[in-house]
Amino acid sequence: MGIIRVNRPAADRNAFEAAWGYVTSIAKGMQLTMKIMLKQLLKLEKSETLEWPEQPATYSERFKGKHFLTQREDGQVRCTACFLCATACPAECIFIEAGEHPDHRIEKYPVRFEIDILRCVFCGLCEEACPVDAIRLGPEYVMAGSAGDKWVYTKEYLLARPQLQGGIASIKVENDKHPAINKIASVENNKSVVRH
Amino acid sequence: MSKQVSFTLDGQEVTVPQGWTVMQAARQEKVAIPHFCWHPGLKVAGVCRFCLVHVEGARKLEISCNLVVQPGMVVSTLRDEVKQAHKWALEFHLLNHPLDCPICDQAGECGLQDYYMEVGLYQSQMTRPKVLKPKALDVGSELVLDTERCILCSKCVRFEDEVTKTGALGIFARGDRSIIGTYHGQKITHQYQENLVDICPVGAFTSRRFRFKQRVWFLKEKSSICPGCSTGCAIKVHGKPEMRRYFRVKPEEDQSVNGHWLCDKGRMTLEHLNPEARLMQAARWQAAQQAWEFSPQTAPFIRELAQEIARLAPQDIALLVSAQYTNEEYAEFFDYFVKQRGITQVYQWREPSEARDDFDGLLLRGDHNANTRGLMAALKQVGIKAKIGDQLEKCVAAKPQLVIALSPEISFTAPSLPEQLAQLNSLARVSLWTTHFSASQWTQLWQLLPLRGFAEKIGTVTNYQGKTRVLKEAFPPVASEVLAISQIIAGLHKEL
Amino acid sequence: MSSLFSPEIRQKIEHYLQRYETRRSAILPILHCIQDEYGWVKEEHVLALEEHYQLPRVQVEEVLTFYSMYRQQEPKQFRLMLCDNLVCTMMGYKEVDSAIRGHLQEYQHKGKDCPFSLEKVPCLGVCDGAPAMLINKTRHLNLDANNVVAILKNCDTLATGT
Amino acid sequence: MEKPKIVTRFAGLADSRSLDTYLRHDGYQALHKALAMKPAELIELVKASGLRGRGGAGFPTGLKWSFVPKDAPEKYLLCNNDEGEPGTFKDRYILELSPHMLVEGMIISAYAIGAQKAYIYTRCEFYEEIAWMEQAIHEAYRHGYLGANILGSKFSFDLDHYGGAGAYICGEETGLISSLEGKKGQPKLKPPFPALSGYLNKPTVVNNTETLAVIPWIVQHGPEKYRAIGTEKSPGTKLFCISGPVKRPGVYELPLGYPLQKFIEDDAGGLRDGKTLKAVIPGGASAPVLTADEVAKVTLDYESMANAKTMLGSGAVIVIPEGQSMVELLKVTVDFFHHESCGQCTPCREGTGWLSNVMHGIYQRKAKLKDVEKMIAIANNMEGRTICALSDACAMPTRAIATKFGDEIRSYIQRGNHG
Repeated sequence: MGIIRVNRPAADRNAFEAAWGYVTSIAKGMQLTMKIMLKQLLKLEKSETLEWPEQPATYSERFKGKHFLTQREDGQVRCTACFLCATACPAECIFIEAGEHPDHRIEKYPVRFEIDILRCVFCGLCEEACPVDAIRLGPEYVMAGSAGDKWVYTKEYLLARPQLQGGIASIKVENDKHPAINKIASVENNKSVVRH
Repeated sequence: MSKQVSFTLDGQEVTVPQGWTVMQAARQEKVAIPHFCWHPGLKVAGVCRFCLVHVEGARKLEISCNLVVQPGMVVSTLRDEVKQAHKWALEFHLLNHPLDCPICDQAGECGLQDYYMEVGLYQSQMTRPKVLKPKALDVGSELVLDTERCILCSKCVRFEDEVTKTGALGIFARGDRSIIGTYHGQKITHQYQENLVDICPVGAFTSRRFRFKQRVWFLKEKSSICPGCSTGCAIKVHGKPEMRRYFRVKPEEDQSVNGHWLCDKGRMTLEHLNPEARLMQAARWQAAQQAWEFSPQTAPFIRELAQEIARLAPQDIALLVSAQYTNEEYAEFFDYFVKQRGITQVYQWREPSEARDDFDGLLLRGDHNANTRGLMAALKQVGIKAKIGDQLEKCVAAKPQLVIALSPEISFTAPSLPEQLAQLNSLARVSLWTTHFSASQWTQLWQLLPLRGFAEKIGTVTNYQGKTRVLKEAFPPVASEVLAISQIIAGLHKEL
Repeated sequence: MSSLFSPEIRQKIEHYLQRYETRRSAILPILHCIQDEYGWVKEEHVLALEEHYQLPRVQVEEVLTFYSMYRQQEPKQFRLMLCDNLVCTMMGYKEVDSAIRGHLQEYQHKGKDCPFSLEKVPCLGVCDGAPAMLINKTRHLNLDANNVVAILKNCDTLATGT
Repeated sequence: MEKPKIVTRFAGLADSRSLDTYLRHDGYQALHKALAMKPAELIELVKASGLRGRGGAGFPTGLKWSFVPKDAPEKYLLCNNDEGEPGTFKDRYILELSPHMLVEGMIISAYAIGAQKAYIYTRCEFYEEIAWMEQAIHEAYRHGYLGANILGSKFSFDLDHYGGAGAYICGEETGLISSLEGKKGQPKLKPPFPALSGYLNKPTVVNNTETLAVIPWIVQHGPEKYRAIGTEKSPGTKLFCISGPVKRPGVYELPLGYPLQKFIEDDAGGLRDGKTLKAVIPGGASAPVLTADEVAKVTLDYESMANAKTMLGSGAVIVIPEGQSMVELLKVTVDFFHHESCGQCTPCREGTGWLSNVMHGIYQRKAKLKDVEKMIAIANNMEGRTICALSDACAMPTRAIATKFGDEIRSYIQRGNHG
């Protein structure tokens, strides 16, 4: 480590020369702005601006938005209440209460599964930690609301959201491993992951 | 003094009593030799074949749990061949072990997991299906048995045979079809069931009480002394302070008292620590509404009590004391009330029906008060002669104007507590200092002051042997209004 | 005393309990004796042994499930114990096995009650006469696909005869 | 080579099992002689004869006896007649020939070690043989060879029979002891060895039937005469069982050091139906296999077998003809040990199951080529890691077949992969 000495820029020769430089630069910039504005006004070029919320926005497939819980084929929650997401969560926003499942083969399931979304930092570590692919971060990004709204998402809300309108395949086939683990996961399965 | 033997363990000269095994020596020297079937409180079985060590001159690796130290022996646990053997021994154990970790309560304190991180082979060799066995069997009031997770270390069978001598467990069939269990799923009924959970190195036995309640890695543990009876077993209380909840009680090794074990009753003391059973705020009885009035402020209650003490002559005040508090608490309590305030009426508060000399042959004693001897010593200290026995009726009969009472902490030790409290109702003013509270059973007492539970204080108790033992560590109290006896007395000091 | 065991069995059990140094040693012979009498060992037998002879049920059950000669299911009249070990395999166990299976299947086709139960057992210690089979307590040696069927048919006539 | 008859001297006699026949052929003469000796002298005599245990391990018998503490009040002698090693049927043959030979041997041995009680532990599948043996014991009691003050001496001794119930592991000496105690036949942890703490934690000697049956002959004819037979380190004769597709399978008494090739070709008459020799398992299922080339070089004694990295074991010679699939044989072997593992020690319980699993995969041609190496790795890590030798007994033949016939197994797998 050391100090790098940089020469001071030479002082402008005179005020006029400096002012000229500024003015021409601004003019050059404005020229480009005007050109694009005119092109788009005359519909010669497509505008990148979306008229959100009337127009829907598209995000990358890997976008980490609002959480949802996947389901078994019979509609029950896949989550086995192993607490690994709660353990991994840096914001400590996941609360789980485990219980004995009436079905002998399932044994353990979450009686309560709650996410305090105001604390969530959308890091996606819960999704990474899950051994049974039960929690995922979905494509929903609109989470604005008012103080009176519920900011703790319950298991029921996370499990089946009518507003997703079936847009997300949150039902997972039993014993279907994550594609990265099980390369035989079909294209069909991959397609159904995220759709807007 | 028995004869000593010296040998070399991993290059260190180690001296141990004659007849010790290498495993015992390694445990003393804190050299970790992986093992499943060895337990210091049980006979050697030598079946897990995990604790292999290299002995110079031996033809093959030896298991350290059955290897008696010979003078001059050179033992190594660090050689590559030993490490390789450990890796494979673990691999054999994992072969038919189900991948239940997400739903297994043992996860986080599981021998297989821990050793896998330490000595795992890290490349799965297994491609074939596992042997399937019955799961989630009900084998006792405190136990759930998963035979698939069992690694057949036989510790539980030996516990049943050697410690409780009930012989209820067996290993049936043979080879990798071997199944641990009771005869045709019969229930284990003794008082020491949860020890099976403790000694199980995997999640084959899990505790019904703790089942699915919490993952173990969230729990903090603090050393304490069991308040369930006069044996005073060393325990560890496991709780989650940020949740203000306690989840389980486990025994701590103490060869002079409880060895490695703890009875199920002792584990039930936990129920008296959690908020549902606790008095969280000071309360007074509102006769008009026939209801308790709780208050977040304890200071006014202490002030009222102080005023009463000041108003009354010492002979109109009585102390009613149960034998479940620490020596330090008694010292402070009696020092203030007897020595400083001159109160001479001191009564013991005990269970009238207790069979004090009962003993189940292992740990649990009929005297359900953890500190009977400590209380008697404290009374003697302040010059009060007393014989052990319940004096509540005598206290009521004396009709004092004010009774300051230290309630029993653990309710299973005092089954007649509601009736005893009802007797106190006839008295004018009772200031009951208590950890727990039952809205349905308690009425009409003048004031209730909330005390800290046994896991929330440090101090000493004296058990039936006269051994004074330490409650070493304390959790923060479940509520900020819950006070130590010393805090209440300090409050009284300030007022008077 | 329990009426479960006949007086002869009770006498034998008492005899075995006295015969060895410990009562526990009697478990194996007693189970043999019960099995000889009833064909198999039922749960009630194990419980009766605990109740009347103080042989702990867990110990008895451990022995019962460990040793392969004890049966815990209702047996057929003829218990075929066919050796499937090294020498028998080399000497034609497979043909014998399929011949037996073929014969047993005939019962199914005819809808008749099959008096045989087939088990594979480890070496019977008669490898000079491989392939070998034990039918109940009788040893049959040098089997092949033909003579085994003859033996089974012989058993058949015995079965229908009684 | 001369073939002295020690155990087989009763072969071919009419009514050979009866006491009369036995007495006519010098029966119970050795007992008279032995009772006149001191027990310590008897142990020295057996030591001098160089007799080695015939059960499989070949441990010197006299040495084993000398480990028993002399002053212990209660001692036991157990006869291991739980013959279960695939390929072995010599002990059954002894009972078939003359059970009195065993009874006399046991009385002498019990006298030598000072045991008052002995058991003959027999596998329960030997129904007929058990009856013959019980008959012999009964006769011996009636004629005063067993019971109180045998032949007028101060020595009293009881002999009883105990039947197994179908577990190969009970042929292991401590497994046998567990079984005799009415437990599961699980071998016990050693140390303590049975000579110090065996049956009911009392000093116990467990000997094989054949070992005990030759004791009378040794006592009667003297150790020198026995030593003269066989080789320097493996003296005496031994019963060998030959099975497989040979012309005359059966039990043969041969002096130790007898050439294996000669045994197969001359005594057993060679292979039948014009088959050629592919391999030989020289000592029961747990012995590593010998290829046809190796067979020519070895002789039937403990040292020669050890040099060829196999073992004499119980003397069960299993002849494997050309055309026999080694994959099938290995599958059968591994399945057998999987079925018979007592389930006590983890490496054996899981290892045998694992090998069996892998082997079934290979047999069904659903395996990868590297599974052969995996089997060798599993076998290596099972061996020498358990209480008893069952795990070794499974590992050794597996490794031998997987190494010596690795190419055959690999091509078997490959043929499957290509349909």
